[in-house]
Amino acid sequence: MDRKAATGQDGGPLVTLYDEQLPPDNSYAFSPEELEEDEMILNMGPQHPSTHGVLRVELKTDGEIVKDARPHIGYLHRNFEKHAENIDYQGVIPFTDRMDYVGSMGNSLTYAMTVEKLLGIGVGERVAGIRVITAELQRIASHLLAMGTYGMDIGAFTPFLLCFQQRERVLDLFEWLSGARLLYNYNWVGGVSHDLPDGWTDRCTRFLDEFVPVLDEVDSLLSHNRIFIRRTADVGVIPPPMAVDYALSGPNLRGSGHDWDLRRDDPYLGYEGYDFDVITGTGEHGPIGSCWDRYFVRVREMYESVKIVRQALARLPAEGDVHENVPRFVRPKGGEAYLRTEAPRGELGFYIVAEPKKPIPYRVKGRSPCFVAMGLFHEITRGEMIADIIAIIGSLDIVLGEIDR
Amino acid sequence: MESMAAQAIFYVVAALVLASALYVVLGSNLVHAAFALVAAFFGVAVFYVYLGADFLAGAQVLIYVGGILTLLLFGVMLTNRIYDLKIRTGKVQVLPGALASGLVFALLIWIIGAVDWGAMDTGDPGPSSEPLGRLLVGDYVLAFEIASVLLLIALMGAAMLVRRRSGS
Amino acid sequence: MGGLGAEAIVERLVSGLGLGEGDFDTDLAAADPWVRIPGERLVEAAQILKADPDLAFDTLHCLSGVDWPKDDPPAVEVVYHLFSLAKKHWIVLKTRVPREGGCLPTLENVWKAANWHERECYDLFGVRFEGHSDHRRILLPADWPGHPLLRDWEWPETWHKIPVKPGRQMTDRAEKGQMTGVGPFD
Amino acid sequence: MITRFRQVEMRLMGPLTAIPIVLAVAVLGTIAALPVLAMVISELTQDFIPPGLQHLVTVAVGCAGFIGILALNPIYAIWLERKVAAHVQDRLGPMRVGWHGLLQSFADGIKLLFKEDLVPKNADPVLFRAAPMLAIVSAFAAFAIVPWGVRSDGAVLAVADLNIGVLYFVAITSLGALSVLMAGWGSNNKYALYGGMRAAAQMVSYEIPTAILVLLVVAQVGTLSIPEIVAAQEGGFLGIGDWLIFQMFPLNLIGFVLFFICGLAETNRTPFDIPEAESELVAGFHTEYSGMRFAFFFLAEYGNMLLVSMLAALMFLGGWVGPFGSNPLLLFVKGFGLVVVQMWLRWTLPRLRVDQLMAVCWKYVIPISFFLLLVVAGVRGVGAGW
Amino acid sequence: MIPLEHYLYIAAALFALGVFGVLTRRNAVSVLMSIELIFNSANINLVAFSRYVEGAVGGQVFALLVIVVAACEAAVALAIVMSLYRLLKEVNIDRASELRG
Repeated sequence: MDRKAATGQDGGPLVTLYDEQLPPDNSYAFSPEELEEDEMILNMGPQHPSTHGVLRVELKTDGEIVKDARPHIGYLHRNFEKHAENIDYQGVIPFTDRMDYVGSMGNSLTYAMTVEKLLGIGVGERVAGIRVITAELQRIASHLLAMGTYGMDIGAFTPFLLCFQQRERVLDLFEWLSGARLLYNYNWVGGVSHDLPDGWTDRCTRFLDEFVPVLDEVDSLLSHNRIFIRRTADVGVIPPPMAVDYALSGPNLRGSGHDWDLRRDDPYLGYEGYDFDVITGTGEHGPIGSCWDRYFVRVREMYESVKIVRQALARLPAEGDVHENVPRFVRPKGGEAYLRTEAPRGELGFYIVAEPKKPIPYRVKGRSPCFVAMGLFHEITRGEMIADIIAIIGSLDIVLGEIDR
Repeated sequence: MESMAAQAIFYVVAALVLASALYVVLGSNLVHAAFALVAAFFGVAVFYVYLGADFLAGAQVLIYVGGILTLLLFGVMLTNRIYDLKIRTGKVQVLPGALASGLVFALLIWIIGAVDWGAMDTGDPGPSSEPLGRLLVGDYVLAFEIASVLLLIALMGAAMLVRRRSGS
Repeated sequence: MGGLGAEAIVERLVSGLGLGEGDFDTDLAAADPWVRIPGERLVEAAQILKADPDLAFDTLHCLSGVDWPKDDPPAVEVVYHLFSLAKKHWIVLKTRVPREGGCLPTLENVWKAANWHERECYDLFGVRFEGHSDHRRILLPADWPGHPLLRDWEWPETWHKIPVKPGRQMTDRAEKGQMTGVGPFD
Repeated sequence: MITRFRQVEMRLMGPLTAIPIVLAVAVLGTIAALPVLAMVISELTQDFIPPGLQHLVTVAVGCAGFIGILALNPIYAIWLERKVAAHVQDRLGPMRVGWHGLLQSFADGIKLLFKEDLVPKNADPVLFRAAPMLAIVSAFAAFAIVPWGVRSDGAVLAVADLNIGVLYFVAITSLGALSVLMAGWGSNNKYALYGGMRAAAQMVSYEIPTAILVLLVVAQVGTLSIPEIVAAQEGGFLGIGDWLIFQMFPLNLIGFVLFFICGLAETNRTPFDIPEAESELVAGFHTEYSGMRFAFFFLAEYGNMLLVSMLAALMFLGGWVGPFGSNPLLLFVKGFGLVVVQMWLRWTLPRLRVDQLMAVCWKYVIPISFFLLLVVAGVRGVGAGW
Repeated sequence: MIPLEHYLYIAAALFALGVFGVLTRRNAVSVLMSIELIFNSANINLVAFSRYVEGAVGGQVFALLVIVVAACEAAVALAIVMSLYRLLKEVNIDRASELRG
C-alpha cells in the first residue's frame, strides 16, 4: 500500500490501510427507515468530549428531545478475563488495575481479597489499616474526579480544576507509596507491596486538614448553584425500585434513597470498627434519585472518607510486616469464591474459579458496577433533552475501562 | 445632491439586488436562495437609506433579515430530511411563467415610462423617525392597531397550526 | 449479615420447584453455597426466589459463565449470584448448558439487570438466551469470529485485514518495511 | 492560601491577581488611547482642514482607530480571559511567552494563521466559507455607530453618527444569528447544525428584550441617537448622578442588568453558551472550523463582547461622562470593566439548558422589560402633562 | 440625484421576478420567498413615491405596515408549510390541494 492512501491524504480514513470493504455497520440499534418525520439519529461518541471515555451513545432525537438512547460499549474491550486465564494469580493484579483506572486501588484490593478468600488466609492489622487508608483516599480521588468532571459536563469549568488540584495531591501520596500515579499494583495477595514510608502519615494528615476547606469551597460553588440545581434536579430520575431491579450499587444506589453500604452492612477489613455515616439521597431538590442526588451523595461521601482515614491513621499499628502473609506460591486447593467490596463506583466483585494445585486461575470474572449502571441508561434517558444525556452519563460516574474490561 | 460615488454605489446595489432576486427565483439550492434573499433585502434597505427613510431601513434589516429570513431558513431546514445538505428544488411551467411575468414587466415598464409622476426634489428630508412616530399614533392609529392585532392573531394561528397533536 | 441460611434457602427453593434428589446439586459447605438446577426450570426458580417473601432475592448481582470443555457432557456453566437487599442473604444459582448450541431462558423479565449480563455471556461464551429482547453482541464487533472465553477458542490472524493476533504484528510489519504508525515520521 | 478565600469572588482580589490586573489596565489603556489620540489629532487638525473635509477626516480617523481596536481587542481580550480564568481557578495562566504571557495570544494567532485550512469534503463550500466572514462583518459593522466622545466644537467622534443609532445596533446584531446558522448548516455536521439552530433561536429570542430595553432608554431620553443619549446623562452629583442607571431607581438598574443578560445571550457567553456547549455539542456551530476561519469566529465573539459592553456603558453608565469630566478613556474603562464581568461570570457559572434559556427569555426577561417600559413610559407621559 | 423612475424600474423588475418565482416554483418555501420579493418591490414604490411625490413620510407608514403584514404572512405560511410537510413528507405546492377535507 502506498504512503498516500495509507495516511489518508486522499481524503479517505486511515482504515483504508487495512480494508477497503468494511462490512456494513450493523452496530446501529435504530435504522433510518423506521424514523418518524422529524427524527434523526445522532451518534454521540466514541470520540466526544463528555462521554467519559470511549462510550458511544446512539440517540434518536426529535429536535432537542431524545426519544430513545442506546449505549454502545466495547471500544476499550481487551478481555482481561481471557488474559487472566493465562497468568498466575499475582500477575492478574496489574490487569485489574486497568479496569477502573481512576480508582485502581479498589480493584486490586477486591481481587487480592478474593484470592485470599480462596486461599483461606487473612491479613495483619497493619495491612488492613493501610488498605483502608488507601481505599478511602482512592475513594476521595475518584469522587473528586466525578465531582469535577460533572461540573464540567454541566458547563462549569472552575470546579474541575479545583478538584483536580486536590486529586493530584492524593496521587502524590500514592506515588510516594507505590511509585506510580495511576496504576499502582499495590495490593498484593496477602499484603501490600510496600510499607508506608516514613512521614507518609504526617503528610496524609496534612492533606486531610487542607482538603476539607477546599471541598467546602467547591461544594458551595457548585452544589447549591441555582443553575446547577435546575440542570440536574429533575433529570435522570432513578426510582428506588428501578435501582434495585437493575442491581445498582454504591453511590448510584444510595442516591436513590437506599440505605445500603457494604462497609457498614457487610464489613470487611475491620470497617465495623470505624465511625462513619452512610450517605443517602434525600431528594432535597426534586424527586429522589435524580442526578443531583447521586452527585451530592458523592460529595458528602468524601467527608465520610476523610473521617475514616483519620480514624485509620490514628489506630494504625506502628509495627508490622506487610509481607508477612504473602504466600510464596499461590496454589488454591480448588473451588470458587465470590467477593465484593465497596469500590468508589459501587460494589465491585470478583468471581474466581480455581483448579486444584494450579498456579493460574481457571476463570476470573469481574463484576463491574459501571457495566451494571450503564444497563439502565436507556430507561432514564427516554424523553430527556440532549444536554440531559450528558448530565445523566456524568451522574452515573462511569469509567469505560471498567465497563469494557 | 448625492455625489457621483454615491450614485455609482446605488447602481451597484441595484444590480446586486436584481442578481440576488434572480438567484432566488432561478437557483436550485434552496438554502443558497434563502441567503441570496438576505442580500436582496439588504439592498432594499440601502434603497431606503437613499430615499431618506432611515428608520424604515433599520426596520427592514431588523424584521426581514433578523426575523423573517431566520424563520424562512428554519422552514427550509425543517421541511427537508435534515441531513441531506443539498436541498434541490425544481421548476414547472417555466415558459408560461416567463411569458406571464415578462408581460407584467413590460406593462409596468410601459406605464412607468408613459406616466408623468410629477416627481419633485423635496430636498433632504431629515430624520424620519419622529414624523413617522407621530403619524403612526396619530392619523394612522387605526391601521397601527389593526396591524398589531393582526400580528397577534397570526402568531397564535401559526402556533396552533404547528402544534403537535397528541397521538399523531 | 442477617437473613436465612443457605440451607434454608436451598430447601425452600427445591421444595418450591418440586425437584427430586437427583435433579439438583448443591454444596452448602463451600465458601459461597451454591445450588445447581436444570436449565429448563430456571425461570420458575428465579420467580420463586424473587417472589417468596422470606427469600426476596431482589437483585441479580452478577452473572458469569464458566466453560467446562473436559466435563462429560461438555458444558458452559452459567452462575447467577443472587442477593437480597431486603433480607441481606446470598445464594449462588448455577445451571449448565451444552457448549454447542446451548440455550437458556432469559431472566430479563424477572431481574432487568439480566439484560446486559446475558448479552455479555452470549458475546463471550455463545450461550443463547431465549426470549431476550435485544440479543446482540455487546462488547465485541458484530462479526467477530467465535466466542473468546471458550477455552478452545483460537485467535484469528486478522479481522478485516487488521492484524489482531497478539504479539508480533508490529515487528512483522516493521520487518516487511510497512508503516507501523509509530514515531514522528511514520 | 487558598483556604483563606472562601468565595471565588474574593479570589479575584487575591494578591497574585494584582499583577495581571495592573497589566490589563495598562494594555487596555493603550488600546483605549487610540481614540484619544484620534481625538487629539482631529482637534489639532481642526483649524487646517476645510470644513467640507472635516467629516471625512473624522470618519477616516474613526475607522483607523476602531480597526486598530478591533484587531487588538481580541488578542488582549483572550489573554485577559485566560488570566481571569486562571486566577478564578487558582492557577497562573499563560506565563511563558512574553512577560506574564503577554505575547501568548500573538503566538496563538500566528499558529492559527499557519494551520491547515480545512473544508470538509461534504460541506457546502460557499456557505462554509462565507459564514465566518459574515460573522466578523456583522461584529465590526456594528461598531460603526459606537461614538467615543464629543469634540470641543460639538462634533461627534464616531465612524457614523446616525440619528437612528440604537436601532442600527439592534438591526445589525441580528446578522450574527444568520452567520451562525450559515456555519451550522454549511458544515454538514449534525452537531454544527444543532449549534446553529440553537444559536438562531436564542439570538432571535433575545433580540426582543434587547429592543425593548433599548426602547426603555429611548423613552426616557427621547432620542435614538447615541451621542444625545450620552449628552442627556451629563451632570448631576459628582458627575455620575445623572447616569441613567441611577435614575428612577431601581427601574433603570433592573433594565441595565437585563440588558447585560441579553448581551451575554447574544454573544453566546456562559451561562448562555448553549450554541457551542462543548460538553454536549462538541463545539457547536464551529465544530468543523479550523485555522483562520475559526479565528474569525473568535474575533467576532470578542468583538461582540466589547460591543454589547460599550453599548451598555453608553446607554446606562453615561458613556464618556464621568466624575472627571468627559473623557473617551472613561468609556473604554467602563466597557472593558463589563467585559471582565462577562469573563468572571463565564468561569463561575454552569450552563443553562436550552429550554431553560428560552424560559428565562420568555417568562422573565421579556415580561419584566415590558413592565419597565410601561412604567417608564407612564411616568414620562404624566411628567409631560399628558 | 437618482430619478424616481429608476426606483420604479427596479421595483418593477423585482415584482416581475417575484411573479415568475410564484408561478414556476414547486417548493412552497420558494414560493414564499418570491412573495417576499413582491412585497419588497411594493415597498420600494411606496417609499419612493412618499419621498418624491408626497414629500412627507405617509408612504413610509404604509411600508412599515407592509413589513408587519409580511412578518405575519411568513409566520402563518410557514406554519401551513410545516403542516403540509407533516402530512405529505414533502412541500410540493401542487399537492397542497390534498389538504382539503
